[in-house]
Amino acid sequence: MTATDAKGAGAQGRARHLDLKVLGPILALLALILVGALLNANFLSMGNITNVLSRSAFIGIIAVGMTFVITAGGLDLSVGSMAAFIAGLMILVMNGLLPTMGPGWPLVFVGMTTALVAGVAAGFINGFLVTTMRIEAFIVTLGTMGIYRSLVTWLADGGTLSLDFGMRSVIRPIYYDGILGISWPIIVFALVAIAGEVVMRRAAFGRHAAAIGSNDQVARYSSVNVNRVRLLTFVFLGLLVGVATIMYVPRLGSASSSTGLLWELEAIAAVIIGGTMLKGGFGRVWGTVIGVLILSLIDNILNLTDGVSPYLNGAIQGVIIILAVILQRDRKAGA
Amino acid sequence: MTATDAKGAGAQGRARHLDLKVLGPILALLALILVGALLNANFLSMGNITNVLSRSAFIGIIAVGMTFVITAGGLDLSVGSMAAFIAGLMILVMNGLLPTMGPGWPLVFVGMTTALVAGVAAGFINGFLVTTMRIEAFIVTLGTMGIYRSLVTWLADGGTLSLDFGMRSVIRPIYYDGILGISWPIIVFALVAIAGEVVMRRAAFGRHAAAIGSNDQVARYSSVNVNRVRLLTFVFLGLLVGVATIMYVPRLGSASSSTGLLWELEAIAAVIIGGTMLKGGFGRVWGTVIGVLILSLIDNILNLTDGVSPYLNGAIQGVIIILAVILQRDRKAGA
Amino acid sequence: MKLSLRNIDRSFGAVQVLHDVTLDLHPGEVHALIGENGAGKSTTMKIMSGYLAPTSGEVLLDDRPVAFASSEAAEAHGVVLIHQEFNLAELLTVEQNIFLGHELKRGPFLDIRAMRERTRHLLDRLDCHVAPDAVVRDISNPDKQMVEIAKALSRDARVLIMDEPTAVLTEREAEVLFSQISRLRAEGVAILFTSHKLDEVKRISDRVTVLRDGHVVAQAMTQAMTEDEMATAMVGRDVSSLYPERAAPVGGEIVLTVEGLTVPGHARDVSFDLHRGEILGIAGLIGSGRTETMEGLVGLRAATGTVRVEGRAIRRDRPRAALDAGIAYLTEDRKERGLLLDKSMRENLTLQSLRDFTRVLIDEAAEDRALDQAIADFDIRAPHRAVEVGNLSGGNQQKLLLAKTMLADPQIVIIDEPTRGIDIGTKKQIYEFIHGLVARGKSVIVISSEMQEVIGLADRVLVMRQGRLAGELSRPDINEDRIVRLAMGLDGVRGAA
Amino acid sequence: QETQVIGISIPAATHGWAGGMNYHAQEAVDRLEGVYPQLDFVLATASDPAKQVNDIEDMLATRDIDALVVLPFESEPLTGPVAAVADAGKWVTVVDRGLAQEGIEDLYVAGDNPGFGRVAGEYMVSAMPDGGQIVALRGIPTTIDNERVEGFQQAIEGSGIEILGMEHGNWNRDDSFTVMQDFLSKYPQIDAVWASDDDMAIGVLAAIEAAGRDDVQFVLGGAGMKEMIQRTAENDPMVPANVTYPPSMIATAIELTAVGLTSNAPVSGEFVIGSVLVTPENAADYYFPDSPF
Ligand SMILES: Nc1ncnc2c1ncn2[C@@H]1O[C@H](COP(=O)(O)OP(=O)(O)OP(=O)(O)O)[C@@H](O)[C@H]1O
Ligand SMILES: Nc1ncnc2c1ncn2[C@@H]1O[C@H](COP(=O)(O)OP(=O)(O)OP(=O)(O)O)[C@@H](O)[C@H]1O
Ligand SMILES: O[C@@H]1[C@H](O)[C@H](O)CO[C@H]1O
Ligand SMILES: [Mg+2]
Ligand SMILES: [Mg+2]
Repeated sequence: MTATDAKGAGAQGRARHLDLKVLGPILALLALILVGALLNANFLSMGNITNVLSRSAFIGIIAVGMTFVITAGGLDLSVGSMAAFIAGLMILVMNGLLPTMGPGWPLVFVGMTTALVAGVAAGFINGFLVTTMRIEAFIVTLGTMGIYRSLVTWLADGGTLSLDFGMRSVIRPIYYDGILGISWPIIVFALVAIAGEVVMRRAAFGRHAAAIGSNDQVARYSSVNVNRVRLLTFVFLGLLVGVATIMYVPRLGSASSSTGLLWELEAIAAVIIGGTMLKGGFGRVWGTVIGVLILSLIDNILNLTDGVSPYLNGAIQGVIIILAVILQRDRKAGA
Repeated sequence: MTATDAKGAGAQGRARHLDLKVLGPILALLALILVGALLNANFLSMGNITNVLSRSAFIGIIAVGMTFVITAGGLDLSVGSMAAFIAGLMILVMNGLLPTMGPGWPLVFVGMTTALVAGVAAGFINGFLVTTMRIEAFIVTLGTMGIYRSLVTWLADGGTLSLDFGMRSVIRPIYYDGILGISWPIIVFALVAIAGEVVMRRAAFGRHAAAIGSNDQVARYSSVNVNRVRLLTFVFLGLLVGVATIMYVPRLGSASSSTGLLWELEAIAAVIIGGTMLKGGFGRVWGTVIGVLILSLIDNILNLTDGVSPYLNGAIQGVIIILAVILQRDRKAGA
Repeated sequence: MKLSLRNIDRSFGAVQVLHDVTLDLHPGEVHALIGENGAGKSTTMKIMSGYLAPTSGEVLLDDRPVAFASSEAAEAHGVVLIHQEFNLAELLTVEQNIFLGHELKRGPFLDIRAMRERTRHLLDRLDCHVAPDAVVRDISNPDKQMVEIAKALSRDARVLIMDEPTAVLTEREAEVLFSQISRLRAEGVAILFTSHKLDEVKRISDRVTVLRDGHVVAQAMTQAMTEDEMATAMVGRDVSSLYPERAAPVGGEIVLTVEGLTVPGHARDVSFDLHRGEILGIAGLIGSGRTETMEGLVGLRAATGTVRVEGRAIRRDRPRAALDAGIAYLTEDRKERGLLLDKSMRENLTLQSLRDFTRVLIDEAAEDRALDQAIADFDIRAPHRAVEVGNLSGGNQQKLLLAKTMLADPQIVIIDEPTRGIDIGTKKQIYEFIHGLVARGKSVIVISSEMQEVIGLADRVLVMRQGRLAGELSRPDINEDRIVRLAMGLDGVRGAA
Repeated sequence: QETQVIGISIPAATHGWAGGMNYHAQEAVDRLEGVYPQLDFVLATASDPAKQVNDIEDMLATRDIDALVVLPFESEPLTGPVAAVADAGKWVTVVDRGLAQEGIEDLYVAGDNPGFGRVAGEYMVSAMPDGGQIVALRGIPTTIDNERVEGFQQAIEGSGIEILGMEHGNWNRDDSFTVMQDFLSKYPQIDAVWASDDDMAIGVLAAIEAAGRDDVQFVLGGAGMKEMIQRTAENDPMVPANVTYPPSMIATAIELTAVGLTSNAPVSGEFVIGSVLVTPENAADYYFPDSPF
């Protein structure tokens, strides 16, 4: 076979190869939507769709950041408790300044800034420990997960930190309102996802992250500043946790030690269901978005139906997650 | 230079390199023991030592199995809920047969067999999905984690499954008694750890697991049955979860949906603190044992000390975990 | 731009691998660095290009001392190294790899179209036809090498250093590379390369430096040295007759029968026999399916057809089946499929035959004895016994891989590219070793892209073309012309496809 | 007559008491479906407050509920979303933990957490008139736990009872076993234990028994798990009393809501299920052998 005819075969093989990997998560999502529509007439109602999309936004925004961290060969278990901690901090700061600043947008703005700065700082700490101190990301973020969870419990004195009621009505629209009938969380999630997709595919940063995940030695030899890129993936993730928290606080107006519980697992699962490789080297932001939607829909659909013992919800979720990934796995024989 | 004159130099170079990696976890453990002894006079009492070691046994036995799974490039998030499920099953089987078999060692034996068989089966399912079905271990075991947790809740009808009181006094000695003043959990943990260490270093299985984690292609080209070895790591882990459950049930005679919560994270953390590489290719069972002891001691010391808000326990744990790993990280420059 | 080394020493731990190396690269000149496996060639090149720091001595750029802090720093000065082992991110595409760290941008975004075009242009220059968006993991080794070269070319090197660039290339592809080297030389680039193929050295270099055990033992204009003189300078003794004489005749007994072997996508309907004591050569162009056929034969790839060893059909669905039947396969890809680079020599050596070292537990003393034996038999040169195999020189890795395969004591050995990256002295040892095997009644299949190797070794040659057997040649007919004609489809001896 | 839908949103069965509460909710649904053919029930369990809010949103958007029975995971985060249900004109019944704003719900079936702590404290004082040294185990860090502990501390103030140490046993048997083992190592003399929950009491009792310590005179749990009530009834000296916090309050709430929807009986208002001290004398009244808790 000459070089030329080999090329044809190669390209073809690749296209066929891509199909399944690309279609897999989409098919899983469509199957879920079909099941939902069959089970309940209201499933496709505007109200339900808005609900599902809005509440997906927290995990969704975080999962976009997680996609970069994982693509670059990292992992972050701390995002859930980081969100809780940032939410607590944001509430404390707003409550603290309420007497002086009064309820209103300036104070909201201060709260937002607090969340973003805290997110960046927390991401920086994770990234610093992983890169400069060269500690396994799993351990670093397992450690910080415990630390943030513990700090928020301590800030709340074991109970709940709640935003002053005067402030709640001011901040509520951030979650519940929107433009053209589309709520802010959906808009922000969409913007973050689009920006993430563009950065992953069309910016040097995305490429560098993938290169580092694929082979950090090669990346280093190709003049990629490996530590900086890796650190930045954690910082961006922290920033996005801050953004997600800004959406979260208006929704519930409080934070406690159970805020953001297990978000890390959900975000990581969404990333992997979406086709990003857990060991790094290849990431797909749009896939992550589909993964997030799949996970939210599973919950939503379980709420649409009777007849299953609620004790078994977790089992059904587990089965669907595994099935969704079976759908997209590589069909090639082990060879 | 010739191979021969290189010999001496090599041994030397290696020893120096090993030092930090080997001493790291040991130093961390010694530091903790010192702190404990200084903080509380009872820390080194026989009673306290027995307590800490006995209750380390569950996680410890599981972590030994986890060491093999991780060494071969896998991961198992399901062990905690698997333990809960197996404990529930074991109790149901023993309660069910009590009227026919009566309380006594034959029934205990049936219970033990149930636990071991269920463990092997559960491990096999994980391993099968990871190897034959080629699904990412993280996803498979995230799925089965939800499934087992859900199943035990369902078996217990949301509540607690309790071993019949008649049986409890028969089975109690498995946790509380022992020989020569050493309790059974400690003895079993020690035996499992020694066997694990020997298998890891001196049996073909351990070598093969490390080879697969290092580069599974190379292992395959070296006639290693990659799927079988990988599957077996999961099966052994399942078996050890069964063993751990056999120790666990006699302690309180019950199982519920909160049994084994977060054991997976603790086991994985112990493995990594012990120096096994999360990405596979190198595993160290004795390190895992030290990791388990470090984690148990942190809890113990926090309980024995005053002055720290208990809300902050998680934060202190997190800091110590990170510090323990800093101690043993590779000093070599990143390059 | 002139790049020089002055009195360079370099040690790894207690082991010194370079002693007082001095060397000048002149603009517009091709300089060859040759030496035995482990002589220190790669180490020298890494020091010149900022990947390693010397223990002592100086690197000079246009006679001014420079201390490259890193490869980036060297690259910023126009000094580019193409590594001996591939240095590509396997999961990225060809284009992404070529521009990694130097992406072209339009505003904040990548100019993907421009990068794709330039990639195609660079690869066209190298007569390489992989698609820019092909994932590197999926392309062939020779294509990977071409991508590495394209990547180096894209960096506008003033000093281009190439560590065994032709080891995985066929002669035709090597020719393409040489024409590029000539072009660069004409543009005033200073070039350093290594090769164990001394005919290449003779043909394209202007100047040679010979390293032995980390010392420069000869430095001369190329035309002043013959290939034999180079070999002698490298090895320290005469290595004229590379291929040994056939000692014993080929036996009549058939030990291996292959019938209708088909490897989907790679090979169709391959049938042949192998005799006891025979060396069977398999020739063909790269991509003709030789590797895949043999991988199918031993069960490493899904395949159909029957394979009989001494009349008994072997299963191919279990990893050990072929080995248990007495067939061992030595892969051409030592880095990805052959060796565990982060493990020691001992663990690598016994990985395939661990069973023979195990009763209940592994007998580590026996393993150590086996390693001693392998080091002696294959002349493996390692800085120390516990070295990570990834830190062995390329050639010594190859020797270890051979030793590992032989440890299983197979009756039939299939060796894919046996001497890739092996120095000329060791090559001879390996050929002698292969002859020793057949003399002891074993049978050997040798796949090689080096025509001379097939011709020099084989009793019989099968030529593959486009996944099928294109023909078979026996002793008096084995020559370059016949092989090439079959491989290119110009002859139809046995009705090729 | 048109079918009406009652949505029930409760925390998942993550520990003994919650498991009992889940059981009673299920059981009430099964029973009432037979009694009221015109009623449909939708039951959802949540593992955290955010998930509970999702469940409530889903009930409103897709299940057309006419009434909501909610046992809030936490008061604060659920206040807004439950208020939204009330604003949509639905009947709202709140159980156990109140909402952070008053006047949202139509019916409040309340557990009394400060009272729970107070009753426990008063019992301690009466059982140890001369004072003594105790250790206390706390639940999962939550407002409920804070209220109980405060109630307890106020009740023992000035009584000569000293709390040597307090740690979180998280309403979990295993955690409490560990904590109690370490308390026993740390304090040579412990007169009694306030375990504050029967799951925790079980862990504590096991630790004491294993240590063979006879200085601990008794362990006071709480919430009325059937095994513990039975031991009290049988005059077990280590389990002389209990404080109720019946998980069946959810069933009461569901039933009252069903009555409210289907009849004109006045069921709105507040319905406090006080915490009662259980002693061997009245234990039989609080023993429900069929409950899982
Ligand atoms: N990082 C390292 N650590 C220890 N030893 C090393 C390291 N790198 C190289 N060496 C040793 O230095 C010596 C010289 O190796 P080098 O790779 O330069 O040889 P080479 O001439 O390129 O050989 P080949 O022809 O086989 O590629 C070898 O003995 C090798 O094992
Ligand atoms: N269609 C193709 N697309 C991509 N890669 C291919 C294709 N066909 C073959 N290859 C790769 O090209 C390389 C060489 O092909 P193959 O093994 O079939 O030929 P060979 O005769 O053994 O050549 P070599 O001497 O390089 O081993 C292999 O690594 C193979 O995976
Ligand atoms: O949820 C809590 C706990 O389960 C405790 O055990 C009893 O009170 C409930 O409100
Ligand atoms: Mg080299
Ligand atoms: Mg080949």
